[in-house]
Amino acid sequence: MLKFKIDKLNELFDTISAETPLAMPLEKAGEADYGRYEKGAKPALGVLKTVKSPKDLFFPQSETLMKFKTEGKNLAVEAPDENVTPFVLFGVKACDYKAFEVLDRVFLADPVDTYYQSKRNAATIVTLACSKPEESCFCKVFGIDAAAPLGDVTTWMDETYLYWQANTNKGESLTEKVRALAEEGGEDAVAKQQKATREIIDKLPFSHLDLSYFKENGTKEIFDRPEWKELSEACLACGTCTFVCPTCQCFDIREFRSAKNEVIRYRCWDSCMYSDFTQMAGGNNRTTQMQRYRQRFMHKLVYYPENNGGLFSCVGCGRCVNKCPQKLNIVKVAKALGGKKHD
Amino acid sequence: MQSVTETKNEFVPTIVAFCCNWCSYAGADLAGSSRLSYPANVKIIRVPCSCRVNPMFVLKAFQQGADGVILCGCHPGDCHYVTGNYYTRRRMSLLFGFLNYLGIEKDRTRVEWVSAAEGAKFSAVMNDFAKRINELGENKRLKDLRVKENGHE
Amino acid sequence: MIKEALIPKIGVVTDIRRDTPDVKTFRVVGTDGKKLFEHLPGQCAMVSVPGVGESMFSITSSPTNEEYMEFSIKKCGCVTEVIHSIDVGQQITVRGPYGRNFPVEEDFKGKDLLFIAGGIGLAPLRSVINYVRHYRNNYGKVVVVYGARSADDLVDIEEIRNEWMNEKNFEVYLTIDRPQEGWNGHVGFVPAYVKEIGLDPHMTAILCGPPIMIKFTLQGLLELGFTKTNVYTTLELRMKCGVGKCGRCNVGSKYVCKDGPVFRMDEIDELPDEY
Amino acid sequence: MNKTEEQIVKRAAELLDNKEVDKVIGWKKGEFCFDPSPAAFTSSDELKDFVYNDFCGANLSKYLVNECKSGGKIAVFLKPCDTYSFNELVKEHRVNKEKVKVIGVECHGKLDIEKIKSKGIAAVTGAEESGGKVAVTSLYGNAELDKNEVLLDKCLTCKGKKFAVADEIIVLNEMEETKNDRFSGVEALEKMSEEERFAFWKAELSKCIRCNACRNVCPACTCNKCVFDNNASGVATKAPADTFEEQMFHIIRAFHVAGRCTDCGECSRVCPQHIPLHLLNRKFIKDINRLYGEFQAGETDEGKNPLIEYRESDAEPSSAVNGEVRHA
Repeated sequence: MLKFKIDKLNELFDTISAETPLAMPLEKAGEADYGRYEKGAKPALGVLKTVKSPKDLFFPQSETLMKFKTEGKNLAVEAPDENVTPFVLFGVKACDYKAFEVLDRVFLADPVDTYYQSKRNAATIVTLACSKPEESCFCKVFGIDAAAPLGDVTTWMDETYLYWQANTNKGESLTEKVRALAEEGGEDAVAKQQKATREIIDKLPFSHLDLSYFKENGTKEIFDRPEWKELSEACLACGTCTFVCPTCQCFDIREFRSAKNEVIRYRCWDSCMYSDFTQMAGGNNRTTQMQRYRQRFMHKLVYYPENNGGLFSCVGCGRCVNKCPQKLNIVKVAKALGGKKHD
Repeated sequence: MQSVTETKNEFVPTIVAFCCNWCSYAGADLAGSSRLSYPANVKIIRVPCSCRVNPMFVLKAFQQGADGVILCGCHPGDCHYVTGNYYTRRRMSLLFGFLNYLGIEKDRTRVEWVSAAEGAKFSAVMNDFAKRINELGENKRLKDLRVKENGHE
Repeated sequence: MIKEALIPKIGVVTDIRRDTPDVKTFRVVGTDGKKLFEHLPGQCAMVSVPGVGESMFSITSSPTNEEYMEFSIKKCGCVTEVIHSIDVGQQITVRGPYGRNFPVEEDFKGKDLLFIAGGIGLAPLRSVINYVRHYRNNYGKVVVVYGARSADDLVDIEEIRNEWMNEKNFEVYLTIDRPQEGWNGHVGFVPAYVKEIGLDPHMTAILCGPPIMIKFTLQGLLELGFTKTNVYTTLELRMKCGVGKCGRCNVGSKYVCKDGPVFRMDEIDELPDEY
Repeated sequence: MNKTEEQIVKRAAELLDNKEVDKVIGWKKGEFCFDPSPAAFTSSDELKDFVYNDFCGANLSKYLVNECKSGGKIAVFLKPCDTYSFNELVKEHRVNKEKVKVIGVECHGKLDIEKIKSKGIAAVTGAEESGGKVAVTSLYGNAELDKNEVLLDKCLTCKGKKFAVADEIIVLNEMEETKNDRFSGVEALEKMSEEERFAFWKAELSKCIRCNACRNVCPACTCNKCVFDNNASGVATKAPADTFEEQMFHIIRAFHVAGRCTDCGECSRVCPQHIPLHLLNRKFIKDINRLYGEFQAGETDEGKNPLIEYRESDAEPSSAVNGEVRHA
């Protein structure tokens, strides 16, 4: 294990970013989000949760798929170049890292989404263990250990050091580039921090949330529960929960005329909470907010697991718990539906 | 640096002028038939009344690459629909003040009252506005980055 | 690979036929003059004239047609309006084929087949019917019940009259919703007509049409003794990617774009009621 | 249970039991004290989950737009600032006054849990206000914070404790007026150069994720179909493809509510990126006050708003934009 003095971190980031682009949590206009590190940027490693998850590094909120050139009645398609420069993604928390697995199962399933895949392959992921989880965290429910995240490199941070452990070949080669700045050691400090973190996690109010109801009952039984109406009543139909969610992956494909003879076809995040999500010329199969609200949680807790060997499409990051304007969230849903037996 | 200066010299702004059908559009016509010149890069969009201009039109024009937007209507009190331009006056006072508040140069937007008889005024206003926009240079702050340089052509 | 899946092929419209006041059938080939890709009956493709977006349409022509593909498109929204405005020679984008086809080589083989369609619902069935006609000896008796709002709204009526009606062991029943001058055929809604005809419940039924027609026709078929495992239909929901990733065409855990659009009625019963 | 909450629940139970109303709109207990959600209650049994505490910042008036579509009489609990939104909705015929019983409730400023957490306190389990201090309990230890430091932004610039409308009120403790200048933020920006202002808004607005929370929570945004959701409008957008789209969205949204915005501050409260959206709306309010005379939307439920009104003597845009002109 290696360790870097905290006051050497900027040097560490400068070293990495001198060779490969580096994405990490940065503070911008008062909020922390993943962004490209440049000299002078303000790293926000102390922030437990960035507003958005790092999913936009692989699945950007808006991404050009192709361009069309038109000339009279003729058309030509220009596909973008998919060679992505290798980059380092630093500071990913255990829950967000697990979310990549959830996304992989969608985007890397046949037919593979090469837009996603090329960025995914280009990344060397450095995770950062949590040391101060908060009340909205419930990653433990999904078997995630916030004190020991995976990734190409795992790091831990305390007041004096950043501890560094390479896990893969990609991680090793990144380590070689920064080794000169590091010292050896840190196992004891890491073990101590891990123990303290795990103790706190065990005490967190949502850490023992019981999701067995969603595994034991049939789709239709859960779908038809009368509680959905009450649960969704306060929902504003905004897309906050879906856009801050590390596992939400729905997208829309839209077009923009950028010149008289050019059309850009791009995809952008979409939200099942929006009224036009399933709107067709011929009708809409989800006309009420209750249906749309139900869709989101059914997808996370029932449909996705059905298609993916029981894996929930939630990693317990707690962003929706923090950010929902009206304080609705997946925990309230799980408790209301699974907390008591339906008669 | 030299190339920057060169492009600057070549800069021909695109100006969108929303003109009320009853006064200003006729004023533009009169300017034309009186052989009073106004810049060719002023693209006139005829509207039934200046109050037909939704703020969205102004933004759309900037998005698609306009460098300046000017609204021309009948003089207050002379509206074909009696009161339309009074509403325009309030709306555009607020909108243009707001755009400036967001950091958009305040001279990029303008409202002028031009009657059907004021061909000379139309020509003078357009020349003056075009000159000012030329000084301000390209609109970068409200343009959609996806729109091509030749987007307006 | 999705890049290949999302990046469309360029097709050329070589013929446009006006079927009804709001339905046109577009004949499409590749820029090399050949068919764009192979498909199976019931499969769909994403069609677009760039500028307003793509929409999923069923491929109306039979896979046995080796020269071109056809799409019968009803004008009802932004995308279809633009498609309706194009002329012959226009290049369009097509990608596909998507979805599960009708089991023409499996469950349908050797069976008597009953096709029930309403309005533009004939479009997806036409590819199956013509496939069945092409391999006529592999299938038993064929009955087609087809209804539309009026005589003018019957899609592909020429092919029906000139070709289908002349096939052996092939019965075609047409109906329109309201009486109309010059129409000597049956008048009435499809579900009622189905019951009147007196069909053999051992046939395999294939339904396509507006949801309300499907609902009542299915009821009628069950009353006649049909079993749900012998009834097939197609579902239609909003789609964007066509490959099960964009997350909007699901009914329960099934995606209409890849697990459908063809479903057997007993499979639909398993799904939450949200289609 | 605090005294005010007790009184509110008692009154709600009476109204439901007497069948004076069919539904009560209030707040429902969450997992903690700081995450209550708006909720409807139809029987007095359900009221065991009713909560009214320092974290009930949500403005409930917009829910009435939908609730009024179904039959029955509704009682709603509104804080002083929320009553302005209610009046505005009545004025615009979005809410039927006859169907609603407005019960004004006491408010001493609501707390912002995100601000509490931003003080470095994680794993908060409780927070209670008393005497200008907020006692916070957390798994990492307890802390005491100054109430003013953790108030919702909208409460820092409180419009006052007057109920613009109320059929009855439940106020047990006198509500102290807070002194503030709600336009100071706008003025600070006005003093900047164009470049500085553009840089400020670019940084703020580029955080926007187009979640539409600001629009959907806004009591003035009640269009059946928003132009930004309408594919046929040519401006329907879902993602910030580059900065222009957020600018367009926020400019149009602010303009559309200009003259109708009561400055309830919900837009800023719900923004997941903490964009100071109220500074957009307040610019319009400030300019309207300056050019056309003091106006508070929602003060009454009748009359014309400044943008559907005019005077022959109104300022010309050229001078209005320069900020020179004032309403005579």
